[in-house]
Amino acid sequence: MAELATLYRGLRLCRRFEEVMAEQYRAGTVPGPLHLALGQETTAVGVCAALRRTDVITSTHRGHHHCLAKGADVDRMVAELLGRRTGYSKGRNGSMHLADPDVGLLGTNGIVGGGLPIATGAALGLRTQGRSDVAVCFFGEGATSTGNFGEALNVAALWRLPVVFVCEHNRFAELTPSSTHIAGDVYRRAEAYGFPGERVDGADVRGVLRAAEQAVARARAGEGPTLLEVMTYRWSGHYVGDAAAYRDKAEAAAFRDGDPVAALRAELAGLEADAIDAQVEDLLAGALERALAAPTADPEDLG
Amino acid sequence: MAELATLYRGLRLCRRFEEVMAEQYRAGTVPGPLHLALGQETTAVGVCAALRRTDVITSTHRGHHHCLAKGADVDRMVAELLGRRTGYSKGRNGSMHLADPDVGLLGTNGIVGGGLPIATGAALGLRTQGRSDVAVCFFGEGATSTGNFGEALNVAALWRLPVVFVCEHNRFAELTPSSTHIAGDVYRRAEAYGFPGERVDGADVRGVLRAAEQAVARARAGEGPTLLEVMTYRWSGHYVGDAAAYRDKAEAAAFRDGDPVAALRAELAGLEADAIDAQVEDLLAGALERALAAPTADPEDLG
Amino acid sequence: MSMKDLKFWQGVNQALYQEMERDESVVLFGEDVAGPGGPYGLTRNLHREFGPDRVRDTPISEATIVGMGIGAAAVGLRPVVELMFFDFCMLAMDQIVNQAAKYRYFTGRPLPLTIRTMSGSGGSYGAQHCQSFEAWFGAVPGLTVVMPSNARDAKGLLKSAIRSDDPTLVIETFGLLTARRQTPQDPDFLVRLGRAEIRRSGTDVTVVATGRMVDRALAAAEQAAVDGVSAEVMDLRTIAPLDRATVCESVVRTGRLVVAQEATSPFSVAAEVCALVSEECFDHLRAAPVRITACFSNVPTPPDLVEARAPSVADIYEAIAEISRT
Amino acid sequence: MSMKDLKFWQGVNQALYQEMERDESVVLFGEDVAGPGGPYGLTRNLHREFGPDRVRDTPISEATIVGMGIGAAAVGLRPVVELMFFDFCMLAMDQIVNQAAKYRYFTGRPLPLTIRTMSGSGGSYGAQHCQSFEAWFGAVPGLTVVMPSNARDAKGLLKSAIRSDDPTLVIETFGLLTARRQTPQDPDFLVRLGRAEIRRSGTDVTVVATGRMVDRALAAAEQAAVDGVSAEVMDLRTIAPLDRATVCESVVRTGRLVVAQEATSPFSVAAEVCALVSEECFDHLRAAPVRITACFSNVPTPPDLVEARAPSVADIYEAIAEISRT
Ligand SMILES: Cc1ncc(C[n+]2csc(CCOP(=O)(O)OP(=O)(O)O)c2C)c(N)n1
Ligand SMILES: Cc1ncc(C[n+]2csc(CCOP(=O)(O)OP(=O)(O)O)c2C)c(N)n1
Ligand SMILES: [Mg+2]
Ligand SMILES: [Mg+2]
Repeated sequence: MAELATLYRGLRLCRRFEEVMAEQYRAGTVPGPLHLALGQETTAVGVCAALRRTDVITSTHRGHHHCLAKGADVDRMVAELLGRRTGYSKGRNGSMHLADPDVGLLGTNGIVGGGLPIATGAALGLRTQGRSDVAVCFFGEGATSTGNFGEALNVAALWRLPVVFVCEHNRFAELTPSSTHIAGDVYRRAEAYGFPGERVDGADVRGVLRAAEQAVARARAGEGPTLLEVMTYRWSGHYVGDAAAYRDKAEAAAFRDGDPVAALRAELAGLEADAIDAQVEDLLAGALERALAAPTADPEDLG
Repeated sequence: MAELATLYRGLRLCRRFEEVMAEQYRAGTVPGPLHLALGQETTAVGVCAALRRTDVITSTHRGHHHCLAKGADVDRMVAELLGRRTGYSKGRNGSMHLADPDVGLLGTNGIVGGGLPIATGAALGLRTQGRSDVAVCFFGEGATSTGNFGEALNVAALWRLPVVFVCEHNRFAELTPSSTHIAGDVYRRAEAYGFPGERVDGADVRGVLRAAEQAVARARAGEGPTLLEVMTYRWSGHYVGDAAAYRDKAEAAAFRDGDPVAALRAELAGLEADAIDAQVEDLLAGALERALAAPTADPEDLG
Repeated sequence: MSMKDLKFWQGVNQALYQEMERDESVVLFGEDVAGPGGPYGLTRNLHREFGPDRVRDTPISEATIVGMGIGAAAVGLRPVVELMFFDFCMLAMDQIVNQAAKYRYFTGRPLPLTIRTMSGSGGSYGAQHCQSFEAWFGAVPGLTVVMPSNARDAKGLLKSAIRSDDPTLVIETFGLLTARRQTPQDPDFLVRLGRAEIRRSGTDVTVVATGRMVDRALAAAEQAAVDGVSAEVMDLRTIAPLDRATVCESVVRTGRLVVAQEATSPFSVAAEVCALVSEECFDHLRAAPVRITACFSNVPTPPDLVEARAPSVADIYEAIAEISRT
Repeated sequence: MSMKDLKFWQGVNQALYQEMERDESVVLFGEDVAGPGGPYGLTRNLHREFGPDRVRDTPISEATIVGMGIGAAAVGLRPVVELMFFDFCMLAMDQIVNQAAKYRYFTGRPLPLTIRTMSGSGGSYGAQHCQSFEAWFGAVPGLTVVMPSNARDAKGLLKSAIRSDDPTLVIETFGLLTARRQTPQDPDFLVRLGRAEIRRSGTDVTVVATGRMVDRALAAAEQAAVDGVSAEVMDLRTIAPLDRATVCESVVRTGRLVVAQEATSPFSVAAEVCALVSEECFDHLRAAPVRITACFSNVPTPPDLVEARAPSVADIYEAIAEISRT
């Protein structure tokens, strides 16, 4: 199992990356919308800690943490979000269209549920080529009501594909609670297709990692898909700027108090934690400085 | 519970209607394709015996039996299949686009799974208008792999809609067996959405009727949807003209031997059965004669 | 009749309010339209006013949102369903094109279904949230497609769509949500489906515009007037069925056609208008028709790139000036 | 090089066979394509030859069929996926347009994905199985769209599509499956994407045709020749990107344009061709361009109604004769 320090560093990077980008957004330097995963970092970090570089993932509109955890380049991510030519997509596309196939990141996605068939197909492609790599599909609980969800689970089960479906259940889909979107329990949908589904506590990154390791092991062993429903909570609004007046303040506060990142930090020796924090700050500060110095996206690059 | 004679008459009409139309097809008088439900009559007749005229159904590309069981006009059906101007759609559309809203038949459908959201919406509309009527959605097991299936089950469950999902599991989807299409068990998919799903033996029309009555009662009482998986067998090929070489001859023969229509007939007094048979023959002979005498579809009617 | 200066979104909101008040068979459902009042406020207060049975938040199930509208309409309601962005129509194409559009053809019955969606750039949401393929639906027998360019028409066309007995797709434009226009308050004010509007009359060139390009075409026409060029500006308003008569009548008078749209050029509404005019007004044309459109690329995210890609007032002005020289 | 007289479906089958033999990263999946060899035999024997890992029968999940093609292509395969009928593309529009078409734009990487489907009437399958909306996809940046009209091109274009590093939609035509043409057997025979073919040269009028209308246009041209009218017949072959150069070069020579297609007229490929020519060849046009298309209605089921709705040789011949008089 990955070390504590590695997990903490991963969580801290996701957390600070988004806090820093949110500041930038408020400062007016981010041209597109930002959907933050503050409070949900454990899903990305725990799951990706069970993966290797050659495994692939599909992400969502709320995917910075997935990208970072899978090893995307911080400089190019920051630059893309700031609309700079040095970004992953020359600054043309921003947060909802980040991709880095070299690290197995097939892309964030502006279409809810859009990645479900793609991850399933990636799993098929990996297997057909005799690779032992696996595909992980991250999606929100809102995506479980899309047609793609049922289609993908069915095919993945029929063909015993090496794919792990990770539902990041953060209690909201845009401006409405999960109760508007989900009948029954998400994790139980897997049973109906004859493969295991498990609900995991998103407050415990190691629990997420353990569940992911089992699911990934099954996939690599040719035993087929697994559905993980990670219970978490969306700390911020749907996007930066959404005050989220529609949600219960006390509930939100309670979740903030149970901050999984702080909890893990507390387990580390203070000095080590400080060192990691400092390293993360440097990384982000440098990335930000370089991005702000870079040229903005150029109409030349329209494509 | 509907009487034996009524059920038998219904089954006999479906059976003979399709046999007669198949003959017509071979005789070259049917301009479009025909998908027969020979051997599956109990699903339509059993379920529709639990319905009233003001309840609505959606049907499929293989829907003659649904139409007949819901009370569609035999003359207009025969005429439509023969491409005559006296048909339901002026002979323009044929078997895959039969509709008669006056008897609650919203239509057969050329799109697999196309009726799932429509029946769900009909249920919503009926409930919103304070009607105690229900909607029944007929579909084949192949449709359970469409995106519409999961979407419709989820919404129907969330809103506790008065809809009964009837999966007519006839072991084939076009030219491939169900094993190509279904992971797990169809009826168990309902549990995952928190409503009851039941597998029913299609050989026993009264068993189908009983299950339908329960499901319809739940729906009328505002208790929400039910999924019925009726296990049956497609006697003929996918369409008239498909020799169905891909399937096991012995299996097919076994199912034909266990003919549910003959079984029910055997329970009737011979005379009564003969009378019903004769009545059905007259009905079809008359419809056929009138249709063949009617003008064929007119380009004037293109729409 | 009393008028009010409304924003586009307010026109939509008033239309929904008035029609729901007028006819209890009108219901509304879509993602975030009820409690939240719509992601951009277009359905504000309707849930409070008309209650949970008539205004519903749906799960993220676009095909089923439209399909439920079909089923509900088939049994007697007059549903208005919302697909948040045009791009999401792509998840419901089967229900829109294979089912809704053909319902009357198959059954001989009306299908009073209104599908609202929003297209176009202006939101900096990028390539999967800002597409403009309204031409797709114009090609489908059985569908009426409208694309209002201002608050007044947004209100009047939506009200007509809701009262229509056939499926109507109402394409709102993101970039116009806060644009204002004087709008009649009379509950029976309607804008007739199928009619283009001449927003400015002129004699030298006809500028046919849609959605966000209408105001730009008007501004360009004012500039051209300074040079002594008289440009007629027509807002197509209804994409299908196209108001062929009004388009041709104008071009026959002016002899010149410029079409301005936010969509890209190939296989677009502008293509149909140019084709129509070249067929019907050939002998009256003094110059080749011109399409002023977004460049053929995906919609980017940064606003300056979005603007660089879309037609500007200057682009339209230059096209008017250029064509008038010939 | 050796030639064979092949039916359209055989051309498709040969292309698949040859490319799968040539490159083991080519895989095929879709409904009934493996065991059954395709509902109409187009994929016959491929499952037996190349095995279950490379040729798969899928469930009825159109969006996922395309999406799996995207994912598989993204990790190194060269998938060919089949959507049985064009009408069923409507269940996969999001994956085709929002995902596949934009993959290179988002990632900077190739996406060697071929999507095969079948459009057009001829099968008496009615309004949900015979639609022709190829123009929809022509409007989408990032997609290549081809529409072969014969066995030779069906083979050569499909082979080129499979070797292409970008998503390509291959629209086969139901009504042509058994039509024959001499077809090269050389495994490296390709028909280049993006090139129209002049099937018959002429000087008085250019007839641009697609799919099923190409043979009819050729027959009509022969009739016109009897009257002394010399018609050039061009098979567009690729819908997007349109071969603007070949179209315009021809029309500049002939001064007259007739476009014949099986699709209906509004917002169609014919609209784009007419618009293009009216913009680019205006000074050379001697007569108004003409669209010969199916009448604007749903596709019926009875063959005689299907034929009554679609353009006939006579319709095209009359258009040629008529336009040549002006
Ligand atoms: C197909 C589609 N429908 C609607 C939307 C608009 N939308 C964007 S995010 C979102 C909510 C998604 O909720 P969830 O899947 O739980 O993800 P989360 O935002 O919570 O991470 C919606 C409806 C979309 N992007 N795509
Ligand atoms: C969306 C869609 N995909 C594919 C088809 C082609 N098709 C027609 S029937 C059929 C099989 C349907 O199987 P099932 O749902 O079991 O119904 P059955 O034919 O057995 O009654 C298929 C794939 C279609 N009509 N619609
Ligand atoms: Mg969520
Ligand atoms: Mg079946």
